[in-house]
Amino acid sequence: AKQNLAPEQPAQEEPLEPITLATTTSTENSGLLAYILPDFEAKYNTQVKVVAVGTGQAMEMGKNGDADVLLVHAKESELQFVAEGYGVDRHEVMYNDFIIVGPPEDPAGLKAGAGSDAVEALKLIAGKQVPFTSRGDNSGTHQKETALWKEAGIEPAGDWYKSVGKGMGPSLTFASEEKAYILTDRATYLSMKDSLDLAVLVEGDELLFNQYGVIKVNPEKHPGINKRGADKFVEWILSEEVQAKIAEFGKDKFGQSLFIPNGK
Amino acid sequence: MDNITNGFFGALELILSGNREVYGIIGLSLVVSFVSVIISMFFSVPLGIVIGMNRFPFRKAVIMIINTLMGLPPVIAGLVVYLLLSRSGPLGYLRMLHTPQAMVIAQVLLVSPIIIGVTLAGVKDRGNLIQKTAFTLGANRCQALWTIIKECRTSIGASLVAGYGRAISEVGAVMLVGGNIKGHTRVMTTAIVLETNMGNFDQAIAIGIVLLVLFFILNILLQKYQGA
Amino acid sequence: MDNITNGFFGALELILSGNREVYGIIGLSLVVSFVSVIISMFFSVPLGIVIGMNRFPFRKAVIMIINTLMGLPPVIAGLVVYLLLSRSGPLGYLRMLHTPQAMVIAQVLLVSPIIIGVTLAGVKDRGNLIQKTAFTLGANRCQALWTIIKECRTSIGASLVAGYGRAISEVGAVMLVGGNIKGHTRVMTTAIVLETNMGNFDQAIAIGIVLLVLFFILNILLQKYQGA
Amino acid sequence: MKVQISGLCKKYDGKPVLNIDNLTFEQGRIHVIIGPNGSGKSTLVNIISGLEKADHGTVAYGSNQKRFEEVRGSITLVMQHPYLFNTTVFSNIAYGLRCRGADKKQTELLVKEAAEKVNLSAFLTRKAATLSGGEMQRVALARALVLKPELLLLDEATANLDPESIGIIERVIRDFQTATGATVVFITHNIFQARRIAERVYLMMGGRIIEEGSKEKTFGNPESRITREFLRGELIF
Amino acid sequence: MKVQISGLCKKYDGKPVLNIDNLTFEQGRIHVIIGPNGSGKSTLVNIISGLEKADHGTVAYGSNQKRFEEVRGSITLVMQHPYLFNTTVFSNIAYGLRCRGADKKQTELLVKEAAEKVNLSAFLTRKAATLSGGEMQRVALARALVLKPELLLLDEATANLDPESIGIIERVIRDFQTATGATVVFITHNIFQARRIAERVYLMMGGRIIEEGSKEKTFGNPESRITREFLRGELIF
Ligand SMILES: Nc1ncnc2c1ncn2[C@@H]1O[C@H](COP(=O)(O)OP(=O)(O)OP(=O)(O)O)[C@@H](O)[C@H]1O
Ligand SMILES: Nc1ncnc2c1ncn2[C@@H]1O[C@H](COP(=O)(O)OP(=O)(O)OP(=O)(O)O)[C@@H](O)[C@H]1O
Ligand SMILES: [Mg+2]
Ligand SMILES: [Mg+2]
Repeated sequence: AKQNLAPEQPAQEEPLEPITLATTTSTENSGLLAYILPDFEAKYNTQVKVVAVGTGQAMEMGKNGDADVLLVHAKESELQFVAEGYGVDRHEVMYNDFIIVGPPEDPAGLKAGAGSDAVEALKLIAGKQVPFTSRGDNSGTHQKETALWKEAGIEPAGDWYKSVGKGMGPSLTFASEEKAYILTDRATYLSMKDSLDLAVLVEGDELLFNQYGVIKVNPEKHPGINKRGADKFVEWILSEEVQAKIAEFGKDKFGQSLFIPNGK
Repeated sequence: MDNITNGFFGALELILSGNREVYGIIGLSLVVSFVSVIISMFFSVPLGIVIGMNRFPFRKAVIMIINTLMGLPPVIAGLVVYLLLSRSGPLGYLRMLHTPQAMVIAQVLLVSPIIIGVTLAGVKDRGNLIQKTAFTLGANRCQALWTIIKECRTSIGASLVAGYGRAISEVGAVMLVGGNIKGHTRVMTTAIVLETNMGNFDQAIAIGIVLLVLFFILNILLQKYQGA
Repeated sequence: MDNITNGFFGALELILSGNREVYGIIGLSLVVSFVSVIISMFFSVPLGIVIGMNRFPFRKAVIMIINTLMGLPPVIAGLVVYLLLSRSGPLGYLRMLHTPQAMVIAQVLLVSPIIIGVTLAGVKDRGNLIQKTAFTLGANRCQALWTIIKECRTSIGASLVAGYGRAISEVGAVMLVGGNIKGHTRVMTTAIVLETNMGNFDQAIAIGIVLLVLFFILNILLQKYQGA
Repeated sequence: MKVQISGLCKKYDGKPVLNIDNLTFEQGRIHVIIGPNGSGKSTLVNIISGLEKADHGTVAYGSNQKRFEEVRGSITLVMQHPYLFNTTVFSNIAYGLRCRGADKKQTELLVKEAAEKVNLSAFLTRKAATLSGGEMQRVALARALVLKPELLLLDEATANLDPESIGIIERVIRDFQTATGATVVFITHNIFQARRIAERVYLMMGGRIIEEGSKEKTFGNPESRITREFLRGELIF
Repeated sequence: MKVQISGLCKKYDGKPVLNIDNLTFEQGRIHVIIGPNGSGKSTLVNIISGLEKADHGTVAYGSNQKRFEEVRGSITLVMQHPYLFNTTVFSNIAYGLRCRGADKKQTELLVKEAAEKVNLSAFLTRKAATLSGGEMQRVALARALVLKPELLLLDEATANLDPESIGIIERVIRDFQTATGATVVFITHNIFQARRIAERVYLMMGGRIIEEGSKEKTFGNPESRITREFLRGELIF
């Protein structure tokens, strides 16, 4: 019946079984997936079931075989995931950057004191003990934050350091309400900007690079994994056409792209 | 507080939107909760009556376990069902994860203790007298059970309302086993969470209001039916 | 299913850990829910009895609103309290957001409809007879109320258990208004969600088991007290 | 306590079930109300004891015409189908005393005394729900009597008692009345009982008092034909 | 239906409340049980009607000694404190017929007939909870009689009725018994009533049957001293 619906579409390929994509909330919440996926679904006459969860849960779903493809951003964990044999064929897809945002008044004086130096910024925050919000959920963003603190030689602790254990969006809301600094990915920040009272204070440090990767779940670990679908998906998302589309995303609304494609 | 006012307008907009996705989400919410409560009802109400009225060994312990399960966190219920239905789980071959069916299973787990527990308390004091009366008039077991249900309909109705209230409002279980997949397993509560996470409080409240209004209408229907 | 087995060991480990953070989370969970139910109890039980027993204009409408509020999604309850207490909200000057107090307020909102609704159904049929009897023996209004509570303790107990069950298991409200701040407002359910999001299913289940075990113990205590 | 009723009217669904122009229960007497099922006897005592509200009319209590609220503590009703609290017999009998804040020792004393009077001494620690029908009825009586009310309303309070118990209870009520000077209103279907304990007799029918008078007159030489017929029907038994 | 009881024993908390070696209710008679409160009358009929379980002993039903399960449909008990379903009078009376799957028309016919017999025709659409005490008792009677049981157990079923209604009900029961040949067991505290309707009389005390015989013998020339005393106490009234 499905084939009858669009039988004479030119780019029509053989239909695919539905694919389950486990991803972090930033890709879905920013609207990227809603922007690019219809193209894939039409092309292969299939459905991509997007399960947007925490990075850890996404990995766990991959391990359990409950997803066919992962689109996440936590390089260390991703490499380990592949090394342990749960995933195959990791590719980088795109990147954006992390930024440090905070109260527009900038009580720790990051703008003046740190410029674009993220580590310096954290030192300033810790030095003045101004409130800082940490996602504290072992996500890609949290892993990056931990790395930065390490770089700064500080073990953050105390009342000013609030580990809230939730996703990027709620953490941003929390930081805004508490007038606290926070490390965030640019995409989520931009998409929520209007409801937040937070300004971008530190950006452009090369340490703040945020790489997204796509991994196929190892089809040999569990029966029933949609290997063909995963192959096609990775092939598709790395195609020039789609990469170009990713580059376009957000320009109209935010005046800049939210993700910069670097698929390879 | 603007958000709340906006929420009201938002709710109106949603309902009048004619948007198929919105209607799909609303419909799925209602159906999943409704089916869960109906399925649970068929065993939970009789079970509540039987446990409430009869003495048997370890009765108190059984009641306390039921009471305890009223405190089962939805996420845990979801997690257990997830682990069962996951590809790597014992029922993985059913391929039921991330389907409305899976959501129903998790919700049945969640609402049954409430329906059993409240029913049980409602029939404990009066059930025996009603049963005896039914028996003296020649009712068989089934008929006596049905009579008890009718006579205690206030309490049993409350148990169903409380159960339905929990089912339609919880998010942890449906989120985990359903996956909150757009157009497929997204329901009102998962949508509320999504909107809240994105900072769209107006929209979250709007969906919440729609949910409550629908539940209110459902309650009116139930009340009508109870009266009859 | 390994996760579930591991969860059991994990639960044991947690309880025996001697870890102050773990105990803090458990303690806060118990206290917040307990305080919420106690506060709600003081007005919800009498309110349930009064609504259940008396005829007054719009009574049916009131009951249906209460029933409807049983379906209030925790996130929405949380959101409303959040908007009230947020810096830009009307009560922002209290600086109560992200404190245990705020969590209590949200939970009171959440459990009261359940306590009122189940109490109401439980006293509807018998309350008047008990009240009349009390009055003929010279009880004043307060004493009659207390007598009704004692006579209908099964149903009222069930309402409290259901209320406490909801309070201790819900996560949407406490997450929003509490903020899930480590060492400050993190409770068992928010910890469960966090562990789940991080993919630590074992740990999530372990906390869930601890929660259920504690609630079980609480039920035993309540039962003891009810019997007395 | 004297009770003066005037213009009392009660309807259910538009159907009048009580319609009493003037009725006075004098202080310190035993008044017996007889009459067929559904004639409004229970409705009348329920209104006097404040459990139901009349549609019209007033009930004034005591010689200085007090309102119900002022005397509620001195009135006790034993209902036609008494509800026993789901506790022990002792607690049931002690209930009213506890409400009045009586101290523990005195309560115990009074409860034991009352239980003895109605032959329930052996039952004090029993759960009320396990009693036989007649035993339950005696608990209901005891917990009313223990309060020493100034107005005691009894609605078929001996219907399930055995003959010996009936005799005992009647004596208890008479003794109680003589000792305290209370006013007693006693509803019964048992004309023999009415003959034994009444000072004044009232015949109700269709919500009205259709005959009222001393025992001697009502039973010996009733005014109305209806009363004669009602009593005739009775005496067959 | 004949009822044969042997070695029946029931204890509560170690205290025996029923202890009957041999007792037979012959088919097609009206048996009246009298006895003081707490003597075990209700316990006995509850066991016969399957509502309670005996600790020891057996009850055999019918001439070929059937077990309870085989005859449950032919036995009906009117309890001492009947529970009326929270519906209309009609539905209450129709209850048993509906359970037996009687068709609608016939049910309506039988219910109306039964209601007329107990003088409740005008009450059929009323909610049972709004009835007076005596009216309730008549509903309980009607819903039992409408089933035309082979064994009809009545536990103080006329205690709250007015004299005229008592007369009517007694006639109804007698007529029913003659028409169907049913066995009737009737508990009452009213000796006059026992005299009127009994064919055989049983006096229970302390859980035992202490006198058993035809009406004439028991009332005219009782065997035991206790019976004489019990009846004497009665006749004062
Ligand atoms: N809520 C009600 N709706 C309609 N009718 C009612 C209601 N309550 C009582 N009645 C009717 O009012 C009449 C008087 O009732 P009441 O209980 O006073 O009678 P009674 O004299 O005590 O009778 P009995 O001897 O049977 O106890 C009865 O016919 C009863 O059916
Ligand atoms: N659950 C119980 N526990 C203890 N004693 C009980 C229990 N149930 C009944 N009894 C006792 O058994 C005895 C017999 O009760 P039963 O109801 O058979 O008496 P009865 O002859 O019907 O009395 P009445 O004339 O008052 O109705 C009573 O003394 C009662 O207190
Ligand atoms: Mg009456
Ligand atoms: Mg009895």
